[in-house]
Amino acid sequence: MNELISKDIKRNKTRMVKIKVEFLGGLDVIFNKERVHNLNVPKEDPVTMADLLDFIVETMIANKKDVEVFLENGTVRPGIITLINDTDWELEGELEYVLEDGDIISFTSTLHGG
Amino acid sequence: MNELISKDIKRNKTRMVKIKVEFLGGLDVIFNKERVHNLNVPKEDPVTMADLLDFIVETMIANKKDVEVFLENGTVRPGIITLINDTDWELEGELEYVLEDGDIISFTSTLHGG
Amino acid sequence: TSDSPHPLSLEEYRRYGRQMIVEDIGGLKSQLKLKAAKVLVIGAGGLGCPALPYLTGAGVGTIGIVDNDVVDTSNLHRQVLHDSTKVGMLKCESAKQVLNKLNPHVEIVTYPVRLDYSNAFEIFEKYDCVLDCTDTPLTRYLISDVAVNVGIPVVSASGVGTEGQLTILNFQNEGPCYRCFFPTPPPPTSVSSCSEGGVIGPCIGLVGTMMAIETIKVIIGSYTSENFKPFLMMYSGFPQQTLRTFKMRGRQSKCLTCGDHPTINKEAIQSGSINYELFCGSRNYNVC
Amino acid sequence: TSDSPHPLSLEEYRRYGRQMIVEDIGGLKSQLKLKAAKVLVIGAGGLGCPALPYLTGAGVGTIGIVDNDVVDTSNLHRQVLHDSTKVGMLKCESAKQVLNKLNPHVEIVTYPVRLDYSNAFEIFEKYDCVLDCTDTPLTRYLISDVAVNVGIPVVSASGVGTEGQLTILNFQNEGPCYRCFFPTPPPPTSVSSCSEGGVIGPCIGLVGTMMAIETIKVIIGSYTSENFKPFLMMYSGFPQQTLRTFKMRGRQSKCLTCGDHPTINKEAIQSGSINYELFCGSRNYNVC
Ligand SMILES: [Zn+2]
Ligand SMILES: [Zn+2]
Repeated sequence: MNELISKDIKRNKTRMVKIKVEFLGGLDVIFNKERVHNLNVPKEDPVTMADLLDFIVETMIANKKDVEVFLENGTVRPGIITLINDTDWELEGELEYVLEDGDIISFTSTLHGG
Repeated sequence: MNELISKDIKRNKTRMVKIKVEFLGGLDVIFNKERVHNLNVPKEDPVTMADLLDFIVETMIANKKDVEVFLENGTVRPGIITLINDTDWELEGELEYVLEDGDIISFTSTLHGG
Repeated sequence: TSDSPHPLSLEEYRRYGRQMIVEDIGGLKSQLKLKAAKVLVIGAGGLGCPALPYLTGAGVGTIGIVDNDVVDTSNLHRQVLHDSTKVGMLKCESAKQVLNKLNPHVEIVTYPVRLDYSNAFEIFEKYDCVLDCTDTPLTRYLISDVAVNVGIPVVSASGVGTEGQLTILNFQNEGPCYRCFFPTPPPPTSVSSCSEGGVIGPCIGLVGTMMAIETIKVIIGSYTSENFKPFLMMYSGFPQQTLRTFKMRGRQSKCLTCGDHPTINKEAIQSGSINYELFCGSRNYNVC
Repeated sequence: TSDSPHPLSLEEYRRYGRQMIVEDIGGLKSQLKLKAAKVLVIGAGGLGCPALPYLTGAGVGTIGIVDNDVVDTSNLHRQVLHDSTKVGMLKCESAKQVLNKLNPHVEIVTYPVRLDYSNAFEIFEKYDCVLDCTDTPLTRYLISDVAVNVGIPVVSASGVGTEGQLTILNFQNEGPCYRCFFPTPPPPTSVSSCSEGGVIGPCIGLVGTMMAIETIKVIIGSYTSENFKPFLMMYSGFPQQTLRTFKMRGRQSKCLTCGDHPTINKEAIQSGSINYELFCGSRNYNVC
């Protein structure tokens, strides 16, 4: 588990949305091999999935070359399944979905072996 | 799913504790083959697991001959595993555990086939 | 034969009795559905090796096996239907030998070919249900596309390392297909981590066993148009064994294969105009 | 042999390579632990049939099989390691024939006996880990009692219908035993529903496959004294496949076998003074 709290958030006691993010199916390789991360995402306006993707890229991917493993054309790259509380994000509004405290967001690579 | 609301509870608007009870491993045979029951248990004092066992016997087991499949010597009969929120009730105080709203209580027969 | 007074032989009653009495199976009626079923298993590898004997044991009437690969020593830790004496033999023939002995009531048909756009329809059209036990995105798109066009469901699974995934595609020609989930294939480079990942035998084996269970449900009608909801199951073997079920999108109206205006139809596939090799970018996919 | 420069033959490297590169396995060190391990599988039925080939394929050095039963047609829908040509043959011998061909590097030892208080110690003392793949409470108590006294862990599972359970007992002589969970046996009548319940082949097969995975974890040290927490896993195959993990009680100080003042010790068991038949009330338990 990995607690990420942006410093100025702590200082200003700004509101945050507390969520859990999981990287499954091997995606954890670009996140220090940590599969589960508890996040406090800065909240000024409603925080959307689009904001979360920005936050992940800016604060959690150490090697910028790895960003293309996660994103393509401004959204989650093909072959990664995105789930909001165990439900396909396509059913929840995709990039426009507004995060709530306690949400579990999962990203999983599609597996191909057999 | 099976909603059980005692009539006088509804009338008096008495407090209730709302829980989910599951009968697994074949135990559902004595509960109309319903595995999952949403219960509203009348709450005057703290409601304990002991109270829940009484409530189940009084209101949910249609055939009184079946009580011995579920209870023995005033507690859950040997061979049935009792779980409070997916945890062995031995770790939670057994009969003295005080139920809270949202608790999931599971009873499962031990299986023996192989 | 289901109208005859003794639709099963005494030997068959003995053989299937212990499964027919399970309430979720549903007795003779379901056993006869299994007997009448024709199931195509594509790939006799890590997933196919457990799926095949359980389907054969359960009494599926006809089982086709598509695999042009031969048994190799490096397969045997996970492909336990084969054995060391079969190294070099076609996997589909090796499997057939074992399955014929397990249950002589089941007809096993082998296809020692590499599935491609030119042979897929001819094979699929003989079957009611297909199991995708293959290991490349290219084949997964092809199998799904052909199954949609033939009008049969796909029990599709995959696994790498200690993890696995399973879904049912094109259920009753209403459920989503592989392209509904993945309209765009992953970039070839993204699959590379898998090629070095290896696989633990019983982990991929567990997922193949799950496929047999889902296939039985499809055949006997446990899933219906009313109760079927698109899903993806995700199994993980380490550190603790877990199984999660994700609720997935339904059929996509824009889907090129199963949507409102499909362009990936039988003619387009068979003419070779759907270039799966080009579409998926590379043959480096063949990773597990 | 682990000190020698080439502790595995080239053939073994080829055979186990795809599993050794999985990060959760841990490479050569773990492969050598598997090779050195002696695992006893009690019961070559619905659970043993998938557990055995995956342990054999993974390269467990020595595998003992205890089973005095013979193959019957009614077993074959779920006991898919056997086949129709083996009907009437001892299950342990039938299994050995298949496993020897699967992986000649593994020594398979058969015990065509009914496990009881008089023979259990002699057999158990040769092994590091035991899999309880049996089908009666009586045997489950005996296996757990003997394993505690010999000081080895038990990977214990069971299944009926479409459901199954799995746990690890006496882990590192610190974890709970079967009697910690069940100090009192169930009344014989309560098991009756199971005897009519039957079983679906791949459902019990999935649980047996899970046993192989847990056994590999125990052998290679994935579980440690620090991270092991007593658990019971519960699998259900219908209507949806689900797997839940329950957190269980630890070792009970009052346990007659593993507690502070144990009375069920080697001498008591071997003298026959622990009457398992009487204790469990009836032989009607032999249900699946
Ligand atoms: Zn589609
Ligand atoms: Zn104990």
